[in-house]
Amino acid sequence: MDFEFSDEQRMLRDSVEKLVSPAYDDLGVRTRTAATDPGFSETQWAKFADLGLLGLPFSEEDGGFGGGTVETMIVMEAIGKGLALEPYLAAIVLGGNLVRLAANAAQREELIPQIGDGSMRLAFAHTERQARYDLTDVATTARKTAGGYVLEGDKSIVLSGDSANMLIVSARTSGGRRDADGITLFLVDPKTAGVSRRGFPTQDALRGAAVSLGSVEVPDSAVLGVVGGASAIIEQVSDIAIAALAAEAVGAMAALHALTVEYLKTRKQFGVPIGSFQALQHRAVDMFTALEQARSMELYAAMMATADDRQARRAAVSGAKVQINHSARYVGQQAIQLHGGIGVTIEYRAGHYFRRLTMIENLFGDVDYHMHLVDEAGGMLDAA
Amino acid sequence: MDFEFSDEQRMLRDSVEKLVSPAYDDLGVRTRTAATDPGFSETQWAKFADLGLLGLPFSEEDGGFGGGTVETMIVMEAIGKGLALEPYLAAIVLGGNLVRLAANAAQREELIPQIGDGSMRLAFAHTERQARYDLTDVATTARKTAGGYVLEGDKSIVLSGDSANMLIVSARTSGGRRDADGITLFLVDPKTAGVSRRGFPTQDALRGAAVSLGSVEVPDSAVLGVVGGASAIIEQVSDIAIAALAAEAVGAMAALHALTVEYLKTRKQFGVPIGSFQALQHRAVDMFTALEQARSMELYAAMMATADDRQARRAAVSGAKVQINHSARYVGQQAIQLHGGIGVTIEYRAGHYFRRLTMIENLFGDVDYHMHLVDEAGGMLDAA
Amino acid sequence: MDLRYTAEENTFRDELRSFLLENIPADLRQRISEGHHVGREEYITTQRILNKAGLATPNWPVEWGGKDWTPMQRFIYTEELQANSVPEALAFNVAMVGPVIAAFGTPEQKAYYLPRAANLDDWWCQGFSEPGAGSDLANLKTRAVREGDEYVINGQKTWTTLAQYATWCFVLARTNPEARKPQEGISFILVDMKSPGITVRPIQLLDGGHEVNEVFFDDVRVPVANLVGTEHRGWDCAKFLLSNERSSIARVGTSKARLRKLRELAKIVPAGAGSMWDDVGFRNKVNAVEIELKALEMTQLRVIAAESGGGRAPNPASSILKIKGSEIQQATTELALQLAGPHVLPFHSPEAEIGDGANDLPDGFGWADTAGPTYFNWRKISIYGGSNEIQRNIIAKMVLGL
Amino acid sequence: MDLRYTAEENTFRDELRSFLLENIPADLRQRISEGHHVGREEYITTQRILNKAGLATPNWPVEWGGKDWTPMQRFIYTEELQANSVPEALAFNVAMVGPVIAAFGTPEQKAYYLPRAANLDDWWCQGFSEPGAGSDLANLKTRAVREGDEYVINGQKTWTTLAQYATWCFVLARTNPEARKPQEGISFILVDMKSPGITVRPIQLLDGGHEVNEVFFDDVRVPVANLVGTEHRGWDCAKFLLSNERSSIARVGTSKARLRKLRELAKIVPAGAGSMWDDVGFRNKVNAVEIELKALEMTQLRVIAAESGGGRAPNPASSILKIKGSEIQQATTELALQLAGPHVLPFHSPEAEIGDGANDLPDGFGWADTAGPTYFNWRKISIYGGSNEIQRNIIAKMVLGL
Repeated sequence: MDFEFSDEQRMLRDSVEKLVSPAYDDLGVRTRTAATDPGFSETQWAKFADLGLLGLPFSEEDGGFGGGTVETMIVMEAIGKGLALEPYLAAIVLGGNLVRLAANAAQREELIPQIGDGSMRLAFAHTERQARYDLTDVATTARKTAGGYVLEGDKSIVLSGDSANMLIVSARTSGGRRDADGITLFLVDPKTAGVSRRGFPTQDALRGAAVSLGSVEVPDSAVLGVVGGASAIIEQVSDIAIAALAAEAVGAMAALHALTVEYLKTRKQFGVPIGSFQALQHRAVDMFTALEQARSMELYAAMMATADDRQARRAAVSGAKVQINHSARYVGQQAIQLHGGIGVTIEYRAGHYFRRLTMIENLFGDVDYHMHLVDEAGGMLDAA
Repeated sequence: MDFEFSDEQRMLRDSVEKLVSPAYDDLGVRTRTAATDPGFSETQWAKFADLGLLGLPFSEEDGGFGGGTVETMIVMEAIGKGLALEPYLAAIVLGGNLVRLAANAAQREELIPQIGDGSMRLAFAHTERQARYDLTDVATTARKTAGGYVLEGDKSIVLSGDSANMLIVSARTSGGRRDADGITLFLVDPKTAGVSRRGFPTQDALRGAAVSLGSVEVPDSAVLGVVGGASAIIEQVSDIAIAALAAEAVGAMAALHALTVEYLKTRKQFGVPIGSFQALQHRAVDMFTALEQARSMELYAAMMATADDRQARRAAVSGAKVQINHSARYVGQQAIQLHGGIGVTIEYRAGHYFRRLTMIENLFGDVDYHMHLVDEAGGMLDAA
Repeated sequence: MDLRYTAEENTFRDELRSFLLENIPADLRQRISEGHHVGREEYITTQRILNKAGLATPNWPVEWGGKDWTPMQRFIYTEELQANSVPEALAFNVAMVGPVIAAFGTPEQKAYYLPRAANLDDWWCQGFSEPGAGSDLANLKTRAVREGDEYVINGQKTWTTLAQYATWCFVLARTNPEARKPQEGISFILVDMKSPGITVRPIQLLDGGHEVNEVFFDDVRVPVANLVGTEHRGWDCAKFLLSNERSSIARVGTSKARLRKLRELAKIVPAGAGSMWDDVGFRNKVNAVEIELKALEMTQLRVIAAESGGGRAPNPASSILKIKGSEIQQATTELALQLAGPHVLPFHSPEAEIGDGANDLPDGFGWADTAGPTYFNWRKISIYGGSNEIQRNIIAKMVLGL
Repeated sequence: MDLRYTAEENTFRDELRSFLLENIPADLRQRISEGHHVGREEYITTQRILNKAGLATPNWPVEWGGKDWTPMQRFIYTEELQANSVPEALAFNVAMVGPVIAAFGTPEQKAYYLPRAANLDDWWCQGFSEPGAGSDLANLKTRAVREGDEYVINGQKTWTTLAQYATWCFVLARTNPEARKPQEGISFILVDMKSPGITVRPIQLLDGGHEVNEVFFDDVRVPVANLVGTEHRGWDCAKFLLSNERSSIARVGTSKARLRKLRELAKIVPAGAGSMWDDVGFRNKVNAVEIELKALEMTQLRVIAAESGGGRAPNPASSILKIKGSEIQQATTELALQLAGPHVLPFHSPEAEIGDGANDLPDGFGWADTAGPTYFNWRKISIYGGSNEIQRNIIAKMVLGL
């Protein structure tokens, strides 16, 4: 067992942190950037490309970085710490891995260079209103026509979907609304006739979109992967995304905890720093414990997110999300509480971490959802 | 709305406390009394009788005290505070109320005087191994014969059943193991042929017994109440018992909390009383809050335990038991923790309260069981 | 001991409830029940309806439009407003400055300010908190220097709620810097918000809403006639004001209304083949909060009974009410957060009108816009008015003697 | 970074496990797995089997029968013992006095005491804690006065675990009352429990068990040859000893074994029409503890990796391991308490043999008589060895710099 980063990983961490940390250090810059389309910095995105981060998941043969879950963890921790606005989760972790796992040679050859240089930003149009967190609950339909398909349906929450210039849409080519079989992925240019998007800011100052598909015609070549066989890939990519979110959450929690401890040391009451009050000290310690427990499960999720043993992977990734959610809630709430008044204003950094952590809790499954999956997988004792 | 005790109730409280508080003030006395049969003080029991406490639930026409749930609450709070060993819950709260609600005129005339003067000590032989907390899960059978019944079965946990000289046994005269209908109550003298008892001490230094009924023949006159119709009465008496246990728990928690606060004031570390440490202060405050919330539900349970509206009664009494259990666990665990080493020894009073509170949690339904009943009753919002 | 409401109390509640349901616009109550902020117009509409019926200021002296109610009646009144999602009369007018003027004001001040405060013709804000000072009023920095028949006020206040709507502000300012004790030498002064030299800067909260402000006083001139009570003795007014701020501190009615709403919503939020309400795990969470709330309601009633000269109240229990009340209110926001699921994400301004929410689609997710913002915003409940940590310190000292 | 066990580590684990399952009596492991106290004979049997195989003292220097294991191997060793309900070698012998003698003892002391300690021919107990002093060794009261070639020891020790079985005691006593600093002038002395003047008084714990004692020293004469290390420098031995007491502090293996047992039992405990395991609410509670435990296991491994010169460990994380480890162990006792339901009530002595429990009936409630006692007894886990409050103080100071 080896917890050490390789030299390459250490270099990756350093360069990513050098890129991401300063970018939104100034909350004013972050707020202005978030408020103007596309809601993040395209210059910054170009720098992600220059560092090769946009090609991270792809194999070197395909012109990628050949990175795995540990490399993704390194990038996402920095993004969490830096409150980055760039759509790395949507475009690369989700979009990139869907392409990596589902695309055929021709598609890889066409797409990966554009993804890697930043010119193509993917978004995954999957979640529907009735689906909640159920990955196989897809009501959107794809009707076969001569030479193609017609897509009909609504996707309610498409992360970074407002500015993406290529959508990966899940739709049903067969089966009933909640069947695992019969789901197919399609590459859909948002400019295609019948696609309408309504973008929205999210509670954490990122972006999303609701996408409606009204008789959208796509050619057979738009199919990504096996017709009707997408659900295993969707679950795999969702697990990779959960591991990535775990890392982002740990990055955010670590920064938020440090901010809180710093505040406890500097803020005075009755003439002494409030950090001298034992009740607040112990709260800060419990936050630290929650953070370290989360960090342990972040590593565990990174190790298991692509494991072959499906049941072990299920228990591990779902168990990690449960721990991350518990820690994120505790650390977030206590950070605000210990900051007092300034904690609840948007003019201070703590609240921004708190809002992001809260949204992470509600992405790719909440505690109850993943507790159910852990139960189905038979608990954690036999997980590797 | 009126939270005031009447003058009679105030007098009752004062006389009960005067009787109960000093009795087991000395832990040595308590331990010795608990270790020698019958496991409590018969002299003390006689004094209970002299005060009329043993006739508390019975109407004045029947020669009783005409007391209700509030009077029972007053007695049980004192018992909880005083760590009393006397079988008031088993003999009077359970046994007495079963007689009050189920017995016919002739039985009342025969039994109540003996119960009131202490010569007859009842125990309720109901719980069976498979039943857990389900009041209608009764496998013990009563087969009708000419002029009587033959009882067959095992009762696993009979509170104070080792020394009782009259048992009230629930048995099935019809229906399946978990049916509400078909349960009948019988008065059974433990000396009857076929009745065997194995007494045991309980974790909290009280007593219980496992009772086996092997072809026990009883006459028709042994039937208490309507044949096959006991379950409503059993549920009613169980609710009265829960309200009584809530009061005992509050009495115990109040004493335990006082003991803990006292310890915090006197025990010194690093030259100062440990009660000067804020983290411990706040813990003591949270114990106090838990105690007061429990006290509120104790009162609520006393008010609702005999309410006519069955659904409102169900939600109220079950909700109260949930709160009592949560508070008992928190107050108990924290009291031990704040006492440190001395808290885990049997030579100190705190541990005895802790053990009793823990057993109360597991009597007449735990948190999950009552959460289920609250859910069935539709929650607490519409409860009076 | 009889813990049931008396027939009179029940009649009182029923009459009040039917008045509210008949007279307060349903769409307004609907918006509040869905967790939207109470807007300026909504405050004004509601309070004027209540005032017209003589129900806006029950806590005031009868001669000034108050009611001679028992503490129990007052509790029922507040709980009914909350439980029916009716905005309470503006606290700064009714719970704060009104009682102070009625108790300490001159006949002229009473005659002029009280009717206008009752009818929300004047909108008051509270000029107490200052940067750094927190809730510790004693080391107040804002100065009011007497010049002839005017005070000249300089300083800064913060966390001033709804100052953007306020036409008047009651200010605590230091009039005698040489006073022996820090809380001496403070005066309670009424300031017209239109006075030159006043600047209001919004402070945006986590939900993106504009609810509190910084208020800057730069050589603001106020007639001495606006002094309430004795000069340098403003501390008495402040203490009196803060002591009034308790009866509805637990906000039992508000939590009841929110839990009712959550039950409704859970039945229309799709989950798997059915709705979230089919999930016993979620129902258990709702029920668990309801049990805590019932216990808190009884604790609140015990306190009220004690105030009415009755029995067995914890003392000072209002700190318990504050702690438990805030925990329960916050728990209801966590339940809403879970209910919304991924649809908690879309953000739109809490000031926006209903119907324009990104989430506001026919299939019943309109309410989901408020789940996140309310969760964020309500973190303040365990912070303001003396944080729960301060409350624990108070109980440790006052009740447990630690 | 590769967080999987290496092939070598897996082989090591497998060989160890099969050794334990083949050589440690099954009925003994069964008793432990059902939560019964480890009895004197069980300690001796197990330790001698381990010692025969050279597995009792891996933490000792190789020349004295230790193993040159990596921190990871030591972790696997401890976890396997715990996970298979094998009593660990007596800590007082193996983790405490042994290493001290090996490090500070004379050649004669090593040659005589170490083999006997390894084989549990001598049973050691720890004479550190004193009434009032708590874990604060510095203000130790027990005196050892030098008279010729003897020390005369007077004083009282408390919380002395299993002193009733002990043949020897390692005592910290004050040999120089005039020392400048309180922790100076203390000596580490080996005392034969058969010496005249020693009285052992049992302290009964909440579970009714006899596990700790008070030990009184009344003019107890001990040869100066029994001094370990330098006179007056016993503090060095004590610090060294306490620093060894960490690697298995989280007791991950113990909690794993208990959770496995709980899963088994839940399937045979009747509830309604089926078993407790049919209740998803109960399963969720078990799963929730397992998740916390998995996180703790990873945290423990990170610490070990850091000790082996690796990566990203919280520091000093052992306080986290103590806090979380105790919370999880105690959580497993609460689950057992719930599982037992009303059948938790019957009490019989924890020293009693299996089969004679009031609860011990054919239908599988035999285990239930340990549910209450273990719940009571294990409250100590968050108290001894530095309470969780002390651990939080340590982290606040050492890690957070507060």
